[in-house]
Amino acid sequence: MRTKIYTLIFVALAFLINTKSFAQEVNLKNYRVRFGLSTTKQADNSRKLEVSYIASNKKDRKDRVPIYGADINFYNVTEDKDILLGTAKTDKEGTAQLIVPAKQAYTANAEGYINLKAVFDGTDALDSEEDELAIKDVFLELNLKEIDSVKTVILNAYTLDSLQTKIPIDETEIVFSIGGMISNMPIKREFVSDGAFKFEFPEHISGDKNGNVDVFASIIDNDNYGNVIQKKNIDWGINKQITHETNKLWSEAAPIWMYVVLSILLIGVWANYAYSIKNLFDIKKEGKELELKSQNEN
Amino acid sequence: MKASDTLINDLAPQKFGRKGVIWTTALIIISIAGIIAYIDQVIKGQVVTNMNDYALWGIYISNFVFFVATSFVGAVTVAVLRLTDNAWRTPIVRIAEIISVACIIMAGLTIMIDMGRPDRLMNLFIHGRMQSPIIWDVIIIPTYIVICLLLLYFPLLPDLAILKKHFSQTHPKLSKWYGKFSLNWTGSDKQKKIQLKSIHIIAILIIPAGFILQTVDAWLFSTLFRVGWDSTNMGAYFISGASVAGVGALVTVVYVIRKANKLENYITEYHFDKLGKFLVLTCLIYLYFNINEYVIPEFTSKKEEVTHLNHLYSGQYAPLFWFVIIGGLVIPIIVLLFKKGRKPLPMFYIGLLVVVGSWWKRFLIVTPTLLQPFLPIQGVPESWHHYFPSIHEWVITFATLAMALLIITFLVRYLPIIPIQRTADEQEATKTNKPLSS
Amino acid sequence: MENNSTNNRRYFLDNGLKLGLAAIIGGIGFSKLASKLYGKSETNSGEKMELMTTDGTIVEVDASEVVEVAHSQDHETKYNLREGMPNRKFVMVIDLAKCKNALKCQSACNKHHYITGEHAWLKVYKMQEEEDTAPYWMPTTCMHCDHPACVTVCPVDATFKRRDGLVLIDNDRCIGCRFCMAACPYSTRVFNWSEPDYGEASEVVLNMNMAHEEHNSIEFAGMPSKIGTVDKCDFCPHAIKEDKLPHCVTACPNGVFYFGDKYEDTVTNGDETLRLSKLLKEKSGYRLMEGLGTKPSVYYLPPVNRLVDFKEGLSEYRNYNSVEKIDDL
Amino acid sequence: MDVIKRKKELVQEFSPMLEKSTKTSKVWIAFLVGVILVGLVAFVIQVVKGHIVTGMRDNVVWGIYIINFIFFVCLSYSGAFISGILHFFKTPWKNSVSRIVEIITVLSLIIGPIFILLCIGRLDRLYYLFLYPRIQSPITWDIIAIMTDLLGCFIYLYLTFIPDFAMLRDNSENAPKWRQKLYKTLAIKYYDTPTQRETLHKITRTMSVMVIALAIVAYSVLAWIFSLTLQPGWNSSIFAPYFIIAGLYSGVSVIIIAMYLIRKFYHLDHYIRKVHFMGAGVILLIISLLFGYFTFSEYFSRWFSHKIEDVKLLDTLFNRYFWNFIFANYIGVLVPVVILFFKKFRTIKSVTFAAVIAILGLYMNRYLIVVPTLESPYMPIQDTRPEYIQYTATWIEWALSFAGIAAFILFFILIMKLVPIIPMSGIIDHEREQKRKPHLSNNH
Amino acid sequence: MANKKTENGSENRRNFLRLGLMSSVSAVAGASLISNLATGEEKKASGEKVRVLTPDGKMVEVDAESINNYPEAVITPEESRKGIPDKKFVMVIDLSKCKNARKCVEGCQKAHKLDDHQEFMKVQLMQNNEEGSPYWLPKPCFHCDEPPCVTVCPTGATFKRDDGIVLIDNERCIGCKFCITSCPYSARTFNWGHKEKFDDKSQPYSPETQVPAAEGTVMKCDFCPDMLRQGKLPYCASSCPMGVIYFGDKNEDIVTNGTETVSFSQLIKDRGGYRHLEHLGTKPNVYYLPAVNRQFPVERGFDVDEEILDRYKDVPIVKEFKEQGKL
Repeated sequence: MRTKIYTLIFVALAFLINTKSFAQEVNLKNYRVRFGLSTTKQADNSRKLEVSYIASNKKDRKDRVPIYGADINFYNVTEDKDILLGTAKTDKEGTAQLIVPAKQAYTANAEGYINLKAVFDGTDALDSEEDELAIKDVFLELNLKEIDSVKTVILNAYTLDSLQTKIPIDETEIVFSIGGMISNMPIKREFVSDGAFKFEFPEHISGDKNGNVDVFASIIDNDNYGNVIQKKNIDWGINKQITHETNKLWSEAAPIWMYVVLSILLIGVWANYAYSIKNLFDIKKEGKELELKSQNEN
Repeated sequence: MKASDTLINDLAPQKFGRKGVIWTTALIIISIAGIIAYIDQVIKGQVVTNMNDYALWGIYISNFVFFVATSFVGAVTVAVLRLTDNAWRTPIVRIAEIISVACIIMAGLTIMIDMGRPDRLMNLFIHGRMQSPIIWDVIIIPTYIVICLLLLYFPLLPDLAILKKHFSQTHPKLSKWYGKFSLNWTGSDKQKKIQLKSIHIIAILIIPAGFILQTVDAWLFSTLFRVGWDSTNMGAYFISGASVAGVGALVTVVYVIRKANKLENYITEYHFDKLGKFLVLTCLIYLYFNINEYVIPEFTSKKEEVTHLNHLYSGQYAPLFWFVIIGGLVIPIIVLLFKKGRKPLPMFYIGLLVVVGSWWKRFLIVTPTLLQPFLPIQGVPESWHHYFPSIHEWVITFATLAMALLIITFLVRYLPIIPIQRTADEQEATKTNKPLSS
Repeated sequence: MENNSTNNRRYFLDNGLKLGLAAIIGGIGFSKLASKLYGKSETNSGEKMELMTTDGTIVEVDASEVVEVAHSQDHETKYNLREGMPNRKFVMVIDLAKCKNALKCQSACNKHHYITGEHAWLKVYKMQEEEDTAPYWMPTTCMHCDHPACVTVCPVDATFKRRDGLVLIDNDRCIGCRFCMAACPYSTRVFNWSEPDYGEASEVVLNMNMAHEEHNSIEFAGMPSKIGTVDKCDFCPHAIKEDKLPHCVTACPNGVFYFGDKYEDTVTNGDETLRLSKLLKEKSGYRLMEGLGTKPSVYYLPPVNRLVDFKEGLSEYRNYNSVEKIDDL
Repeated sequence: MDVIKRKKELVQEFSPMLEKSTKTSKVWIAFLVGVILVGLVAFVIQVVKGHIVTGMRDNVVWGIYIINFIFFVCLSYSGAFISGILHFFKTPWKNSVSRIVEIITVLSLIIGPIFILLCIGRLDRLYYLFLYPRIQSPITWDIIAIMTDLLGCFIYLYLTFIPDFAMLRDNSENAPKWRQKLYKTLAIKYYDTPTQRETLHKITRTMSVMVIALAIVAYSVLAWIFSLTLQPGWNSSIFAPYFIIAGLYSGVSVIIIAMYLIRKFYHLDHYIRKVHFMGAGVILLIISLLFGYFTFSEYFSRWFSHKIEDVKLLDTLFNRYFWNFIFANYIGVLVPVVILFFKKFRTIKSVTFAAVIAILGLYMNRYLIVVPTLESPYMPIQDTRPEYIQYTATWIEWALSFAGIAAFILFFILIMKLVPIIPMSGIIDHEREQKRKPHLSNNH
Repeated sequence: MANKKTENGSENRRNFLRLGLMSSVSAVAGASLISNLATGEEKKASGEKVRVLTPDGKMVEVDAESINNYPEAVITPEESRKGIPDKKFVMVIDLSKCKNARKCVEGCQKAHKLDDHQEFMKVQLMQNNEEGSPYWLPKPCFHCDEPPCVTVCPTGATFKRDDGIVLIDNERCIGCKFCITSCPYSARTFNWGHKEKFDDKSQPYSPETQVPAAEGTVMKCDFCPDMLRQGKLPYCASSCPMGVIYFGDKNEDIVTNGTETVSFSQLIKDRGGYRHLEHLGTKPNVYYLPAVNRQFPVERGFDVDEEILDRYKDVPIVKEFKEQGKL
């Protein structure tokens, strides 16, 4: 039902937009186009490919126009051919995102780098754009353990070579953070060498109502690895009792005493009214009888 | 003439019986004990009390406020009843006046007990500062004492003259004193006119004086910042509270005197009925003020107010608080609303309950607030978090109460407790069916 | 504390007072003499001490004699004790970020004012406005309000406000009604419930009495304390007059207290001297219970980016510590 | 029978008042209707354009509508209070004033709440008050109190009218048909039999007690609307008793003015006598003293303890509202006190004058309670638009206010056309009493 | 290095990425956005326009709503009365960073379609006492835990949700204005007259957006629950260039101003956080960090419209500045 209505609205609006929106002739020479590819390996091992496609005015730095609705093709570049991973359109912020599932196999080059490429084919007005990225596939192993009753965060980070042997990564900044609703809170930043790092989990970290916390380990915008995120959920937070107050002056239900006082007052008063009115009817009744009597007498 | 003879015989002061003597002696003993305790306090300092830097005012001040409140009965009954010309007041007014005198005198004395340096009393007059509410108190209390005394004295004149005559044979010495105090009262029209005019003026004066007295007393508290005191309501609150305390005390004393002096013919159940209605009215008004005083801060729930009120409602003062509200106000109201409750004996108990409730009410006004300062109580002995009066304080307080009773007893012993002249006039008037002019 | 700061601390007012006090006291030398005297007399007596006389020779005299000399040169009449020092307005700034409840201020204050009994004049509160805000230590002195509620209600003018900002008590006039205590929202006043117990330390009492004779008792608040009268922090006018800082300021190891003159716009904690207005502006100074309209002369700097952790103070924190008797000082 | 004859006499005496309309009264009624029409126009404008046409803005969100509301409602409560007391204590001179008081009570209780409706932004959603009631809100209490009180006052007023209706029914053979019919219905077959009289008397008495109690509760609830907020000038535990006294002050004053006007225009010198004015004068004196006391307490303690918010409020009062303050709290109290205190000054005219001053002063006092407080909130008002900083009522608000007053007077006149302003049954009762206890007569 | 960097300041992008990565929820929300766009469903119009460049090289202004879609459309009134489960929102305002840039006010006004003068967020110039330093105080609604406004509402039009947010349902408000008088923080405004935008019903009304407003009802800051449901910061917080406003969940104990994310309790502790007018017992959910070691002199804040400047003319320090010629 709802979707129907929305479609209706949409149709109506599409019409409106068509009439209202107007095309503006712009000299694209004044604009420098920025086309950038980035990638993030997410906690479920899927990989997010993201292109940001924005035109910015050469003179007025504040004038940035995102390119909307451009088709971007994402490829895995191998020595012989480019394997198409998928296509996405840019949104109103000029970004196109493609989530490549975890099971996708990439072809890496001899050094273990995966070459990724995003391509915009170009139109009459816009030139074609292309951006390439070479990253290594990193595996972050995040372990949360209590060692001698000390809550410890253990991280192992490695890449795999062609023989599937683990090669620990070196001198890479890894950020550990706690999951938050709006944004994650960093608790540790460390340059990891030899692919392993462990530290004591800080005290006084609040969790959700069951005390569960999301612990994140991430590599951010690394030249070799791109972005990598790993997360684990554990009940190391402070178990908070979330109570909701009821029967306060401001809550929906009033304090009990208020109901009691009000009812007593009202019942008392209205009972008296009823009593008075009842008596009025008694008076009327008597008067009627009197009238009847006098009529009879007459 | 015969009627007036019995009247005089009935109403003239009489010697105490054995009970009276025991009563007086007991009061004297308690008073002396109190004086001894006080001397000890002066020597050792107020360290003998349980007051401390937080509970810096204790039952001395509560007691003072109680006395001031009770003394208000003079203003209330005397002036209001006199000015509205209520017929039933005659046998009651003088007792009320006596209570007023006794209480206001004792109020003046008790406040000195609370002074850390009673030896510097004169500083109040040498260095007095008009800005301070205490100076207002210092001014108004003596004024009120004088007005109360005058209000007691002026209507006494004809009675004193009668007594002079009455005792001229049996107790010539006493008669001489009565004569001196009666100021050669002959009952001439000119004298009567002067007397009536004076009474009228004093009766009008005592109303504002009483109001100011209570208000100033209230301002001792409400001009300060403290939570629970800093309330615009305080003046009216104290006035209504004072009426309750005063009328309660009046009921009690009237009952005792009626019993002791066998005045059943003069103070009848009719009077008790009226007094009961009066008391219930004052109680209702006071209850109303109480509701306002507590509900509004409860509802707006400012931070400090909430802590303070929680102390009263459910904290350490809860039993006392509910006793004062329920025992001192609600129960009297319920009992007195019924005709049966306005019979002398139940009235006596209710009066007593009201007086006790009023006394503790003053305690609740003073102490919990002091123990709830803005900055937390820290770094002081554990005992400073609470306050309960020491033996010294109790003995001295009881002594002041005993002294007040002693003054009443003394006045009852030597003064006609029911105005003789006026009663006679009234009896005359009802006989001839003529309205009586005040 | 560091020696090099002693001078600084003692003569913090030098610059400001040059015209005023130098003339009053009659030369810096004498002020030195007086201050030294004072410094000595509280710790020991009957001891010989070196002094420089006005003609420049050094003599060794008994301490008690010196007091006599000082007494003969009474300089306290040079300003009206109830009016205050001319053209001054004393203020204190307390930096809550620095306080760790070392309580040195309190003990120094107790010592110099011969405070006995249960309630010290200077208190350090453990404060926490509400559950979610941080706890902190808050030293409180008398606030020396510009709208002093205590002074308003005093019936005999025993407590009074001077033009230099100080609120003092004349304990020869106080009648002990304790109205001022009830009026003070900062609970800063104490009452002498009994005769102050100075113990066996007759020397102390002797010194105190001498000091009392030397100075007007108003200036030496509570010296000696009198039964049945009210005492409170007095900003140490006896010290200020001699170019010294109040005792709490000098005693504090963390420099929590800044003291100074508002007209001069400088405050110092002994180590550093700062512009008052700038300090308040930068550190967002505030006053306690501003809403009451008492206009205190004591400013607080919020406990921001604290030097010492709150917890460190907990070791010193007792629910109750009786003020040490004079004997123990 | 004697009584029946007397009844006839009385009806004859009062019937010209009911039936005849003089030219002046017609002009007067036309004028009042005109004022009400202007008010209606203003109302329509306000409904169409929204509250933007009033002088109220985000800081002063309550203006003279609320003040009128308090004023009328307080007037009504005090009417209820006074008439309850008159009945309950069987006051001797209740006859002359009780009906005036009762009419004032009901009328002002009808007109008062209209003003609160004017102040409500979404009149169309008024029924939400019953759809989603929250009994924690003082406004809900107030609605309950006003409705209960309104019904109670109606019943009570009706009870006191019944015997008169009966009398009019029995003795208005010459009156137009509709009148006869109206009286017949309204008299609900009351024939003044002893049992009927007894029953009526009993319920009137209980209702009078109820009305007193209700008035006090309703007053308090009204005052609590203000004192239960945190605003510096309002959050005061004295407000409820203060409102009671203020209400009585306005009530007694309006009664005096009404007495004066009715006496003048209907030539009722015989019933509304000087002694009534003197009595009312003394009562007004006592109330004005009490009112002065409460006003003083209210402002004095604020001034003495000089809390910052209170000082801000007092500054506003003593600067911007200086003359208003002087008028409201000095002239409005002291002039009546001075006039009424000395016996010499107490004439009918001067008592009425005092009452007029009292009314004006009291209205200003209400204004000073509501507006300056809203103009000095806790957070400073930092705005550049003058109308957001200071409140000035617009012509719309004034037009509606005057329309309210006009409606009050108009309805008063109309009711007086229906029933005699002096309760005839009261006169009969009084005469009956007199016969029984002749000696009491010389008092009144 | 095989990977190629685009020229545009890598720093910028880094930050952007950092934030993106730091946010777990927004990724999901972003995904849903994409899908919405792709299907082209559920589109509504509003007055707001966004300028984009189409692949055929045309600069097009399109309606923001047609390419953007908030999930609040599916928030039922019951849900909007209950709030987001197990959350307790707090705001922390760092007074030492505020320079009266008024971006928070503008952002808020734009999002809630307010008039120029109707401000949910006000920036006030405060000075606690004559000696006290003046400071800029951004003042939203405090969303008190003991809200006096909610207590006095006769119809339950304003209510407190379990997540701490105090909202107004303008479909239930009868406009009695009692809540305005009972609010000690002057946080509420009233729609005095009729405005055209009230008639724009293209977006269904929700108490969570307060759009479209209605004549004769009360409005106030709402902590932008529509944004919170998407895991985004309220508009004031996200539009502040100085990072003055931190926002977050007290149960999580995490607050963020968009660029840094910190522990709420630690922040309050380190920086001496306090609440305004604590003694009134209203228990606000907005905390302030005192203006200690402030980043900008207070004078910087006078760099605004003459008209806005005029608001503060009664503050003593402004008079002083004027005398000194600083203004």
